[in-house]
Amino acid sequence: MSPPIIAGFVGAGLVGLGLYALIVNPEPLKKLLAFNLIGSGVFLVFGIVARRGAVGVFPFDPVPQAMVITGIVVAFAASALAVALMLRLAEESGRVTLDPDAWTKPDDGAEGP
Amino acid sequence: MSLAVDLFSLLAIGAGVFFFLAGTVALLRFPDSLSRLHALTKSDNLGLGLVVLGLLPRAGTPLSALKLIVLWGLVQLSSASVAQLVGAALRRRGAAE
Amino acid sequence: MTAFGPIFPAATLAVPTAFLVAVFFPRLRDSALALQWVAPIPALAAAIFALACGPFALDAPALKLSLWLDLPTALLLAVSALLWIAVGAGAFFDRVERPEPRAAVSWLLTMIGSLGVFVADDLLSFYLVYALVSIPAYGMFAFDPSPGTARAGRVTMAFAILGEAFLLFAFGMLAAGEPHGSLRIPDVVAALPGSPWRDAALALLVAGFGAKMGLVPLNGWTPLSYAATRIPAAAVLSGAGVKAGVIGLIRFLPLGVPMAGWGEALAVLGFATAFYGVAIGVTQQNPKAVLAYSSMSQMGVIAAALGMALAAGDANAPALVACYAANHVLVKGALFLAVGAFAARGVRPGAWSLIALVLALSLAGLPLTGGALAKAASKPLFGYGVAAALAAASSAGSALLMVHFVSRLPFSWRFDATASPVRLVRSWPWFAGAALLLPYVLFPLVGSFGDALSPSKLWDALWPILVGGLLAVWLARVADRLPRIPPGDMIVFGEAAFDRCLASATLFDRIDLAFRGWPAAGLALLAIALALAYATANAG
Amino acid sequence: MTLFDALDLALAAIVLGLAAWTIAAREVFSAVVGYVAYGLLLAIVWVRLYAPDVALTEAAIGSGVTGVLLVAASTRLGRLPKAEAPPGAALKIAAAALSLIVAGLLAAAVLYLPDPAPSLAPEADKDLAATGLGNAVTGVLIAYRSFDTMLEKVVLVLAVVGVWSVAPDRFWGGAPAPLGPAAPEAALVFLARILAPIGIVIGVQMFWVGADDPGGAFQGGAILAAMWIIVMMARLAEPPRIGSGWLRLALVSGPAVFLLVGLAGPLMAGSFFAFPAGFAKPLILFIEAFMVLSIALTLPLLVAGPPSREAGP
Amino acid sequence: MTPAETTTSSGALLVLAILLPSAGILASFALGGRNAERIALGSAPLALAIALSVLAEVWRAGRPIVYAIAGLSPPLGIALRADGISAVMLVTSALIIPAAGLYARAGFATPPAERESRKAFTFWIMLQAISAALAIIFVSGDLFNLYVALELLTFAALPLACVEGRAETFAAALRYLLFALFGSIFYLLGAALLYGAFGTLDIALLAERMRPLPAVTAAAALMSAGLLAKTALFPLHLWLPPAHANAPAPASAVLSGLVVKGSFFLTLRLWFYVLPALPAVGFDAILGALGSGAVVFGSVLALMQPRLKLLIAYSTIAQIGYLFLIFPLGSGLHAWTADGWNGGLMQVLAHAFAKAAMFLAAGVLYESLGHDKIAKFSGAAKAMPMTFLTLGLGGLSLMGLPPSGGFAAKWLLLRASVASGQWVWALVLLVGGLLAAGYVYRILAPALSSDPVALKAPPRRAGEAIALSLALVAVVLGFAPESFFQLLDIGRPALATAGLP
Repeated sequence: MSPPIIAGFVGAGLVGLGLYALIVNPEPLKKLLAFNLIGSGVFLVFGIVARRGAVGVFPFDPVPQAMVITGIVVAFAASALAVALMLRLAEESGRVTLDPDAWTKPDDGAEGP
Repeated sequence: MSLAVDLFSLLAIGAGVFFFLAGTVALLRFPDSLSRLHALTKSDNLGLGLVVLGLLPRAGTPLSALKLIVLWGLVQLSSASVAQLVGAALRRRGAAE
Repeated sequence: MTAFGPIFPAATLAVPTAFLVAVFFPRLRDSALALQWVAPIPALAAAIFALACGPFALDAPALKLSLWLDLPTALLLAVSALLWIAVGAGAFFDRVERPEPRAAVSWLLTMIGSLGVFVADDLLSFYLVYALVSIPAYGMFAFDPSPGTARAGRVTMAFAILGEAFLLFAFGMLAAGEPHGSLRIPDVVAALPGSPWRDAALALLVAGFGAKMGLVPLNGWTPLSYAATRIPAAAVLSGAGVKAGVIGLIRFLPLGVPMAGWGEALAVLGFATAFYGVAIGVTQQNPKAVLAYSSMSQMGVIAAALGMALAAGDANAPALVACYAANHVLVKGALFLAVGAFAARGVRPGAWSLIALVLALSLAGLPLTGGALAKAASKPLFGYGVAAALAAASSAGSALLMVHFVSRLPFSWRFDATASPVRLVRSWPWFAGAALLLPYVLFPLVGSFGDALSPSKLWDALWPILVGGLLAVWLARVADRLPRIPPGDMIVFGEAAFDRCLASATLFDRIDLAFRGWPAAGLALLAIALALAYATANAG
Repeated sequence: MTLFDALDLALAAIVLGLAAWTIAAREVFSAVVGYVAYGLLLAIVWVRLYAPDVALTEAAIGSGVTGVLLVAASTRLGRLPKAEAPPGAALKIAAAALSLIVAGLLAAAVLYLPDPAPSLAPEADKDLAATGLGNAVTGVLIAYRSFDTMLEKVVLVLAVVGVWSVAPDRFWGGAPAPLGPAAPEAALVFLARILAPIGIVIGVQMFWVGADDPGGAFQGGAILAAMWIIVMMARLAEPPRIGSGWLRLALVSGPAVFLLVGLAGPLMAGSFFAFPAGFAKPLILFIEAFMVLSIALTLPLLVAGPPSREAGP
Repeated sequence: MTPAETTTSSGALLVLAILLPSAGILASFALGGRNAERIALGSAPLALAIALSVLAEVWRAGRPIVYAIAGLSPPLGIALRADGISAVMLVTSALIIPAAGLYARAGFATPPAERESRKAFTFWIMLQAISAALAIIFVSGDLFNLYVALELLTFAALPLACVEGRAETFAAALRYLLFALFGSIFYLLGAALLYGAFGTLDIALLAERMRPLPAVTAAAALMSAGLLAKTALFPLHLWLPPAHANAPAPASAVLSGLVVKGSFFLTLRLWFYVLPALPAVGFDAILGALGSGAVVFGSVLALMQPRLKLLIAYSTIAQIGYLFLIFPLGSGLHAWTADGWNGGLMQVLAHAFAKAAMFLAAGVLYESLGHDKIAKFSGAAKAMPMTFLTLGLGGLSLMGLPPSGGFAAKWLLLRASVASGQWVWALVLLVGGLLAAGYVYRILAPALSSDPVALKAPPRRAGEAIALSLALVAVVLGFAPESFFQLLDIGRPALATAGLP
């Protein structure tokens, strides 16, 4: 079992775990954690691809690794945005929820154009 | 000569690993957080120190040897202060209860 | 065809459009409204030109527009244009009684459509103008809502949109059936008999145009609509507007290729409508509703005639049918004006009743009236068998219905939306006269007087009237024992069914609530991914 | 099965176990702590995959800075009442089943990737000489796929605007809330005082060697960012006012310089984002220097969140 | 497209199309204050000029124009490619975004008292960000580059959705963000697998090297699913109605008219440009079925919405459904494929303009009435005829009645479905039209009455005019000449999916 194969299973496992949590876990912050788990699983797939791309003297294919670095930064930015939203939502409404009717209000039309 | 060095490294690293193991066991077995903290900080610092010590002769260049020592120092610093922080946190919680 | 020929059909659409644009400019608005009766004049000119110098065409690929005028279309265009001019002049010239600009907009849009259907020669232009003659008419209900008009508008729009949908589907099949990708109506219709979608296309065409003509069971909207609209609107809609369906059948049925099955089916449908209209019509109190049912019945006769022609593969039916329909345009227009006139005059109409009776019976083919000529023109289509008998019976039926109508006229004032502009009230006898005489000008184009005015023919035309008259007398006896059928008869059930559909929509609301929940949506996402994976995995 | 295989398997098991624990943990806070530990172990996995650059980034950003962000969030959100009940058993089973199938599909897809695997390593190395760089990853980031990197910097700027944009109107232009309590632990202050200078040196060095060895603008910037975060947590420094012109300028300097050099490409080297032969390396280091600055400022600001104090005079 | 292909003449335009708005973002951020608005509006004409010249160049060349960034052609480098649809979409967004911007000047100007305001700063930067992201999505030829663009688009759309800063907008934005992340991570995973299989993410190269592999299967499925989630295709629409209905009118116009089209555009690229060589069976039926579901479902729900903006949002869900009929009707090598393709793209354009117009009109309506409850519209049309004319014309296109782009689209799709004997899609088109007529009627019918109505404020003439002009574009699209469809066909891969016999 070479590291890439093991990592392949780890990546797949992380994606699976993350998906399950993302779907069933009602707390937004935990959904965000799940998203980060899936993300690292996806990055592992890139890593495997990079490692498999080892030819001759080159131990890895640099292109996928570069993509992962870009991806990690983007994922962090997304997490920061989500956290900011959750905290503000908590301030405004006292509860952070994705409950479908959280946004539907009595249609008094009392909302910005 | 080299045999002696190898032997030394082996002993040092072995001892270090032992201390790490001890610390981990303590982490798992000890009843409350403070005692866990107590065991962990001691044994891990010692363990890491021994491992570094064992690696020093194997470091190719003086620079990398220096790096190892700096590394050890940094870990000392962080683990010491983190232990402080955790302890303080525990005390606060204790006060809260 | 002469060089400046194409100008006319182009102007047919361009001039009313120009008026429409003018209405949007406050400075031009007043004069545009006052003069809007001028808008249909180019159409009239175009029609006369076509009748005089033979058919001609116009292609404007840039606008994806191609126009065509021949004898049948020109006949109908001419009389429709006349009706629009006359009623428009009466309704708009006087600034006191003039409808508000928005009503004028829908009036002009409907006019463009109503005139356009007679000249449009490719599927897309036809669909456009057909939509214009159906949809904007809503404005004639919308601007003064009482419960009645609101309902009438809703129902009318529902049928209009339904008809549009049928036609769009049918046109799609026609276009697909034409091998060379042409969209000209003659080409697609020529390809229809051989097309794989022949039957479906024919069914949808009949349904689509039938909805406009009010063939059963798509008839429910007509009485509501005419009872609710103002007199001028009712006159043009029932006179000219309905003919969009007629011209549709004339142009899209593959006449000339015998199609026994479809022809007879259409004929049966037509006669059924003809008699159904009479049967329900005689139970109606509102003269406008009576006229609506008579329109229905007349359209039924036309459908039957076209059905017989389709069965026989009779290629020169269009002209004859057009002549019959042209008469209906004029008479029906004049009759609606009569309702307005009587409503204004009150219960003591005096001599007007006689004019009204003659005019009304002209629909039934009273000898020496224009109607008699129209009947004579349609006669050959029915041949001599059962169809001929049924045609005669339908004449008797319309005679009956028309007598009932005239008997209801003095009570017009009791009903909503029967007020009419002063000019139209004053001048309606002239319209009546024109309606009675104009067919004498048009008839020579399709038949010969000598034949039509022979004593035998006169008798053929007369006896159904007498029968109808006798029936009317009997009807007057049993009048109070007749059932009171609500205007629009079956539509009541239609509306009930519709409401039930609306109620079932809450089911969708529940589904939406489920999928607005996160878990369901997440599962759906995974399920879709797996389904797509399955699809891509088992490669062909 | 060699020792390394055993270690790899053990590592894999621990990583998956920690992930599962993160999901199962009832308290959000403990879940987050689990996630941070998970991130550090993941960095080791990356080393095993011969991806030191990624390992550094994962440790610094994926685990470190993200960890701070999530810990802060969990302490504030943990107190809230549970908003929704978890879905029913049937739904859970369905979710588990589908997730399992997807994971299986993914594993199969990875296992059956074609052999020999396609690779751009040779091409990348061939052109690397022209840039004068030694680290191929840096080469890809700054030279071959520089367009991606520049856009990704723009994404970071947008993220900053996005985070700021949720602030109440009255705080616009003001500073985010402090990262630590009014009276921070002495130990933390001590740590910050000692660690920050060393960390800064390490960060700069990592960026500098990044041209040839593992490291680079991202990793260096991330470490500098971490240092600033620690300093702010120890209240040795406060988050800056978002209205400050200098801050704005510094935040965009990375992408802006990158974009300008890219625009100048046609003049210098005949194509957008191309570097003139021979002059490439200094130009790349020039760009990276500003990127380090931007990253070192952006990440802490994203952690600090929207302004929550009135903008002073 | 050959792998050897490198920069064609005037390919540089493509880079400029992306860098102009990107530079605008950075400049607006650095200079701040009122400059954001000035830069956003000032650069708009330039962006339009670039888009138009791209269009002209593609038309002149008759083949896609290409630019290999840094002179490195794929696989190592990134290539930008503009074909017919890229050019047309570029122009579309270069028209709609400035329209929304001009409309927004009233609501999103920096208050005179302040140096810089949150709403203005956010709005004007994000508006430029959307045009940058869309520009990349329309011209980029590299799947990872497109991933960055997708995230750019999400990060730009999100603050627009909650710029009002009320609790429900935050909740809506949070749903939007989390679901969008769900989608983009799937897309990224697919990209990883494709790279692992073929060693490149360049669309043209992938199309050449494409062959059935487990990795490709997984990649196709995951990427499509992710993109569908971002397109809010039923039943993945949970985020759209709250986000679009609670955003301010100009934002809703851009979100509903353009942003959802971005991920749809990538779905097109994926199936028609990357995977066509893949012998897949039934994927088109699946997408078509989902689209049909969206049409029926979205329309019925639109019929039931009490508020105008919610109605329009649900109608967006329905109209998105039509787009996906392009997969069963526009794929394959048949006489009718061209009709299906042109119809689908015409629907993209018609809906973009019609929907943007309707949201802007709804905004004017809200400002003047102080609410957007449909039940209380009676008589409003008399007070603000231009606004209701806009709603009417937009509705015309949604219903698919002539003359309108909506009709042209419907007509082409209908022809394709009849000619291909796939009746069910034709049925969907007709039912969708009827239902659309229903909800448009719901908006207009009460408003047309002559009842008196009290306006809080007279309608903003400028806003009305902008909305109306967009609606008119949607109508004029109905007269698109043959050459327009030839333009759409430039660069359409001749090799079509083997999805159909």
